[in-house]
Amino acid sequence: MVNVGDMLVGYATNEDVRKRGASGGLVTAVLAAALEKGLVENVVVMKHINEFEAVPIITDDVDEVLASTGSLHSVPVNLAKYAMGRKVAMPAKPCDTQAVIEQAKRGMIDLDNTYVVGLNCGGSMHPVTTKKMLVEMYDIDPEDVVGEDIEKGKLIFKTKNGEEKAIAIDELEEAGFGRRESCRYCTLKIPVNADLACGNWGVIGDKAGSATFCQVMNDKGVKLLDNAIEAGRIEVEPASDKAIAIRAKVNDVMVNLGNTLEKEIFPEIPDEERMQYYMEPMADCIDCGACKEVCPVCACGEDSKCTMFHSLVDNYKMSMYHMVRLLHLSDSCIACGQCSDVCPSDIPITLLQSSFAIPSQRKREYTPGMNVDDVPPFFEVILK
Amino acid sequence: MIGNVYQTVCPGCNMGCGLYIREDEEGALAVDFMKSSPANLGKLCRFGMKLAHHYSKATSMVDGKEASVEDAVKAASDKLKGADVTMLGVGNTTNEESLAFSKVADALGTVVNTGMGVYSELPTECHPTVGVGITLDEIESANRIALFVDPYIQYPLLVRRILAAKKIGASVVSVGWKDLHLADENRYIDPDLYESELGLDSESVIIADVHPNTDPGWVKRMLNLALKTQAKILFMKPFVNATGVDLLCKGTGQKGISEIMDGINEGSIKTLVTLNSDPIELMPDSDAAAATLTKLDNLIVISSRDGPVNKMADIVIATEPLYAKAGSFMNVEGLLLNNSGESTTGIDSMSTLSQNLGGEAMDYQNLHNNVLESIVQKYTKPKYKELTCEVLDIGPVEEKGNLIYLYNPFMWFDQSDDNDFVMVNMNMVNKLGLSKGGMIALTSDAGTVNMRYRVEDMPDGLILTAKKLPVATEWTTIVSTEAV
Amino acid sequence: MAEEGWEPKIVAFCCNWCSYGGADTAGMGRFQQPASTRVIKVMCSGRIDPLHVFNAFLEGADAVLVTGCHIGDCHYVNGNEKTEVRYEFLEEMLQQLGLEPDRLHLNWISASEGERFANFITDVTAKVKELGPSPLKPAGVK
Amino acid sequence: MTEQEAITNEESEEVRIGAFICECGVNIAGAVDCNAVADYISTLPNVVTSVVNKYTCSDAGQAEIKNAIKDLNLNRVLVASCTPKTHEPIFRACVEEAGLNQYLFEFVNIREHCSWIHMWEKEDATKKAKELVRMGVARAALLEPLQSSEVPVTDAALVIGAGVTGMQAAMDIADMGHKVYLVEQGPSIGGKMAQLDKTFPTNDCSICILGPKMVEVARNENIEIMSYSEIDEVDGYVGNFKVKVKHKPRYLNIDECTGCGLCTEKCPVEVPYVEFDEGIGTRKAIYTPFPQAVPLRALVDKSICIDCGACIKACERGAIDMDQQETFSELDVGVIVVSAGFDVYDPEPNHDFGFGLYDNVITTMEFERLINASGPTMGKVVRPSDVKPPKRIGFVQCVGSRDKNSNIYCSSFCCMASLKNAQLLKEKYPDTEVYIMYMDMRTPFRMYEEFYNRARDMGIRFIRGRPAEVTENEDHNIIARIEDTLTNEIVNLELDLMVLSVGAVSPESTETVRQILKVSRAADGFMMEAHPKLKPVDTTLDGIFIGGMTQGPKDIPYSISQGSACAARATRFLAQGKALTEGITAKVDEDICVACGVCVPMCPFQALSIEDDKLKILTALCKGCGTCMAACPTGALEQSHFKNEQLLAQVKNVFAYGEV
Repeated sequence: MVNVGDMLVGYATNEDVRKRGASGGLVTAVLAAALEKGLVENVVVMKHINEFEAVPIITDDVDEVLASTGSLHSVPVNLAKYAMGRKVAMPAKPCDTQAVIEQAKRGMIDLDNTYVVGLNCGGSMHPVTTKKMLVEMYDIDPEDVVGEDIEKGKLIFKTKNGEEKAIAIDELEEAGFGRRESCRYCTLKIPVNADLACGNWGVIGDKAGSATFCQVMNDKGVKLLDNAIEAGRIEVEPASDKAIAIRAKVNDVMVNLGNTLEKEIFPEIPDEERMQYYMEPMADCIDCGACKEVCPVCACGEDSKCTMFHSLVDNYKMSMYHMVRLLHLSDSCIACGQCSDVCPSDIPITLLQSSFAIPSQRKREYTPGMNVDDVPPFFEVILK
Repeated sequence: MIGNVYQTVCPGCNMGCGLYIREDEEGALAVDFMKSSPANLGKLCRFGMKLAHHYSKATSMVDGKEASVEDAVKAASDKLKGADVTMLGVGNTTNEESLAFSKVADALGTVVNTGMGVYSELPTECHPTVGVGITLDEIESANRIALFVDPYIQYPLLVRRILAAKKIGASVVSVGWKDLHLADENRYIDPDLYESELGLDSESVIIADVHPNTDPGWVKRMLNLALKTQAKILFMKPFVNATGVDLLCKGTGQKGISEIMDGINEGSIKTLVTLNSDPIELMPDSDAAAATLTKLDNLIVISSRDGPVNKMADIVIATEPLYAKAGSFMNVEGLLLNNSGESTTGIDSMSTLSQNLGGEAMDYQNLHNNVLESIVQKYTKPKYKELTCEVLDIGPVEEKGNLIYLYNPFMWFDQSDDNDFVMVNMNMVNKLGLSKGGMIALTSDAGTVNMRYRVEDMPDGLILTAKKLPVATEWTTIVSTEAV
Repeated sequence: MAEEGWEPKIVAFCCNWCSYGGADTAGMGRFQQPASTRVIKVMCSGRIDPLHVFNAFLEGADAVLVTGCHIGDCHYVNGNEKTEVRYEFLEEMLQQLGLEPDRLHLNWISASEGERFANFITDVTAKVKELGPSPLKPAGVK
Repeated sequence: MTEQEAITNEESEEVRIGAFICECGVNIAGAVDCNAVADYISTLPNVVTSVVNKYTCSDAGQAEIKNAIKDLNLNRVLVASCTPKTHEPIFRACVEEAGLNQYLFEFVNIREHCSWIHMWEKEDATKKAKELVRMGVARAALLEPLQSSEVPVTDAALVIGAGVTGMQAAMDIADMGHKVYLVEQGPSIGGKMAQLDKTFPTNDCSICILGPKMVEVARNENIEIMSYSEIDEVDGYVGNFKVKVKHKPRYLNIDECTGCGLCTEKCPVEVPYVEFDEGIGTRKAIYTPFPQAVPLRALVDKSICIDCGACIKACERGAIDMDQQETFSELDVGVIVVSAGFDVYDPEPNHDFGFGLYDNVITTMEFERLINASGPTMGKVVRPSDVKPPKRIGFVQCVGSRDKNSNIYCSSFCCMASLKNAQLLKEKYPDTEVYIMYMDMRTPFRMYEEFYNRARDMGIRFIRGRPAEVTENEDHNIIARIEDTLTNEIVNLELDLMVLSVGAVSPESTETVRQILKVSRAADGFMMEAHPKLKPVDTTLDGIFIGGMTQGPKDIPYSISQGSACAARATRFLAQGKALTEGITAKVDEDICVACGVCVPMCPFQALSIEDDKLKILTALCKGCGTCMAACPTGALEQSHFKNEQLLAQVKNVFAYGEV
């Protein structure tokens, strides 16, 4: 059967799932099989509402799993928190996977009960900005869009009448559209920390668009694929060296893009202006707590140090809530961008968190969410 | 799917913030972010984030005992037949339910009061301007914004709109009660100087608000300012469907909620029916309001939420929670927002009630179409209307107290929030010798309360509160202050 | 530069076994110090939570001192080693935030090093006087 | 405040604080205007009474507190005076006697931390005192009653180090009827004293007074001697120490071996005997430490043994077992006495006074072995260079003591040791010239001064000065160039032999034991006592006591008295059979704790564990240090008596709006 480290190309045996899938429908088939054969009790999937809207649901119904196929670039949600306390399989972007592992480090998720089917991710977009972009840059009516993809640095939209339009990502991002800011400087494009790492990068020749490249990362990955093969839901074959090389090249291109954009996005702030740089945006905070609520790495309940010892009555020059969170997350923030997305005062929280977390993590050569055995440095106990 | 996910609109104010409500297997609720919602991009304020605690389910009651909704409707019908009934529906529910409520009013030969007494004191050609505001996107393109509300506390999702405007060069002047971080100027000037001092023109936007306790004179002053400076004006309102209800009940004699309470006190109102509107929560002095309601012969409450008025009602017709209702809302800019829920218990109850009273039957679909035709004119949503009336006579200016309510969503539902403090400035701290981290004692003829205080930059002598206080009798009250 | 006669206010967290003892020994030795510092006793430097340090700065401290036993002397085996890890994060964060580095200090002082404690307080007070009031100090706080 | 919080506040009764500002005679009142402080404090919330008294710790002062508690039904007491280190137990007992839980007491230090360090800034000192007491009042209002828990005490003691101090401690405890484990890292008990020839001030022969004691220790059935063994691990707390002892292999069965010495004769390998004879004498690969050794058993030095098997053949009892392994034993003890002894200062590294460069410069220990009758030279003092008896001998004092580049402390015994050795030389070789080069002759105790006069009468010449330069001439004599500060002359002294009177240092082995036991270390490297005057043999760890040289340089009489002192202090726990542990421990709020487990590895005492999604705290093991609280992200873990809100109340009250 399949072994750890295998590089495979495969597709869903069910023709409909294969056709509706972004590229072969393998991920959906694996998730459906996992549920069908009792490997897991539930599956976290995105319930489609329209092309730009889907909501994460937890299901035990195979049909709902099959209905959720197709990649969604403009529904930027982190799925980690939906896997808590359940025996579950889930599709996961690299930042979802990182969050799952960070929650596992904090005892909130049992990795043995969580099957993570990783998806390559070139970056996600905000639904409302995407609709505005379609009108202003692509001259397409959002209602007509049936699919989208990121390939070779271009964002491609497919419309009902079979037409395809592609514009370069950096051109879009210069005009203020394109991917969310945290996705631009993200450098984890292939979820090597998941059980399986699937995507369409490296699917070439006649299979392009109708098969999924899948790298088996660990034993749970083997179980997922063997289970799906036994269920007759998927067919796989080893990927050609050329396919593997192309996948690696695409990944390098995206990672380098991330590194170069990081330099542009993070400003060099002279020391004396630094305090003002942070205080200014944070002064508009209305203390709603959404950034803590949505943070997929935070394991605290409603009461935690950042809320219990913070009160609006103090009216300090900087909020205790933010200072405690800046410190607690400096070793665990995975820059998934959720907090910026939900901040009602449009404070670039992810940018601020990252400007603390990235230097702190780099200095300690520590990347959160990659290996459940890495103790977050803040809790490192050096017993000389 | 395990549990349920509803797409709904936050009932905190008429900004129209879309969100998901997740219901897990045991029925526990949680808020989730709906990033595709145009008004707020999924973002929520403090009240929105705490909605899981808001939707406390109501239970149908007849004369203090639990009953089925059918029995409650039957009991209500008997009580209402031939009675002189006053009906209150401020717009805390869907358009369809509000329309059904007004159909019941037709059957009873009366009208639905939206509690906004302001309308009956304004010439009708001003109504559309007060009813439907400019679009939220237009705030972002204004060149100057005059704030007569505190967006951080009262209508928080305005903050990002104003910041967006500032990013492309707009200037912001706050004429509220305390310095706002996003304001370039904070002017506590005499209201008569607004026109000359605030430097507004046709590219400017005035943001004010209207609520049941607003002084009509104040609204006229706002309208005059807009008239004289040609500035556009946006009236925020504290109820999710205030705009929809205003359009649905247009032209009917609008009694203000204080007017209704006075009527009850004078004995001219004997029977009151409310739809998702709790006078005890809505009036500045909850205890006084509760005392007034005891004078009613019949108090019938149709509500999806459990609240203090439910406990006093003779009959409670409990409808499904707001997020689960089939229906639509209209936000301040006239945008129609739909719930994804399909439950119609509220509508069916009112349909039965209406028939029992000789009125017409109704179902969700025809109500919905009616809404589309009457207030949405078949997909051309209502637009902001430039002011055309001449300058209004403001009339006598009420003398203001020094304890001022900063109305916000928590206050309209009297829902606890960890805002357990009042705001004062440093001069008051030094004058009274308040100790840091200590308390300030506020005394009015309604009693004394010790509150923690937060130091703000604001005019001398004023005390602001974002939480209802037992000492406050009006929306501004005169209190004496000393250190505890 | 702060206006003349301005005295900084410094919060010092001292561990019961060593640095608090060091402060005592400084007293016993009559090592005179500026009256700028207020000592708060904790059982071990490991108890000092970044939360307390942030609260001290936000309440108006011009400098915060984290002190404890020398490495290897901790009464609770390795409390001070954990303090070192947390202090590193704290220092990086406050520096990234733009707070002058001289406003936060870590110093291991044993119960017998009275003079060292006194000199430490004197040096920090002088440095902070140079820097002036902390940018995080709320208005009207003395 | 949510409703729920409002209810709990009403329930807890009204806080009534009594503040007692102490003048401590002039110590505090000298710089702090105590009345102004008391007046200011009386204006603070919750303060019911605020009084000043001259000496709060006096009986009268304590009586005033007790009366105030009763009359004004105070439920919190605050005393602003000196350091809690010495006086907190006194005041805690005082409030407890008046019926108030001892942890409802707040101590503010306005002497060492205020009046004594701002003696000439009266205004600043008073302002600071007011603020310190204000901080104390804020914390006092939030204090909660606590119970210190009682733990049973295992009726056994462990004594580490069987030198003269350890033996004394072991015998005293044993005589009081308690089991003692006496662990000694060397092959025999007796310690350094066994190497000495005579002991001052009575000059009686060292082994003659030590030997009988060693035998007495061996015969005491309450004492179990574990020789050639080291402490490997110590866990637990007072009354319940778990000790792991490593028994180093002797490569022979200790029960079979009788110490007859046959094996030693046959052993072909011979090396300098450094451990006992300072390298002057020699020993074999298999040897018995010294004739009077207890236990009188041999041992094999595997590093030089060539496995020739000669000893195996020679041993009639077949006791030798070359592949013997080290063994461990687990001891349960209630108390621990540490008397791990000392090493002499090693002048080798910086070649003090030519040591290591010139043959005829030796240390006191080497001299002791030379002059010792059972030593390698049978008591004949000879020069190392030509093994001839020296005619002119000089003793240099304060080597490695009272010296900035080595140790600044005075080792206290070296003056008397040199006087003794000088007298022995004069007695043995009357015509030798004996010089003592000194800075100050320190002879503090009974018969010491007479000893000093006797030395002078015997013609021993004292030179007030130490060699500035030491050189060697061709026949290895030592030329010492000294400035005699009494006569202001430069003296060039030619000596046949120069003895460096070396001081004491804390040995490596003690440092390891110290870190295992977690006893704090003093600046001079020795173990640190809880309080120099009031608790000389206690440590800050309940149930662990230190005595003898391990606590600092001292002579034999002082060491023996500290041995008895340790026994007395330790046996208190054994006699009572129970011990009170500190009431300050960790507590967790179950509703807030999410069982993320981040705190568990923080606890060095293994008091925390996650069991079925809940944090479990073993309060008996918890020492109340608080490192787990600072790690807990939710704030669910709280340290009683040092809760976050209590600490933050102090932080917030450092500052105020108005001037004090």
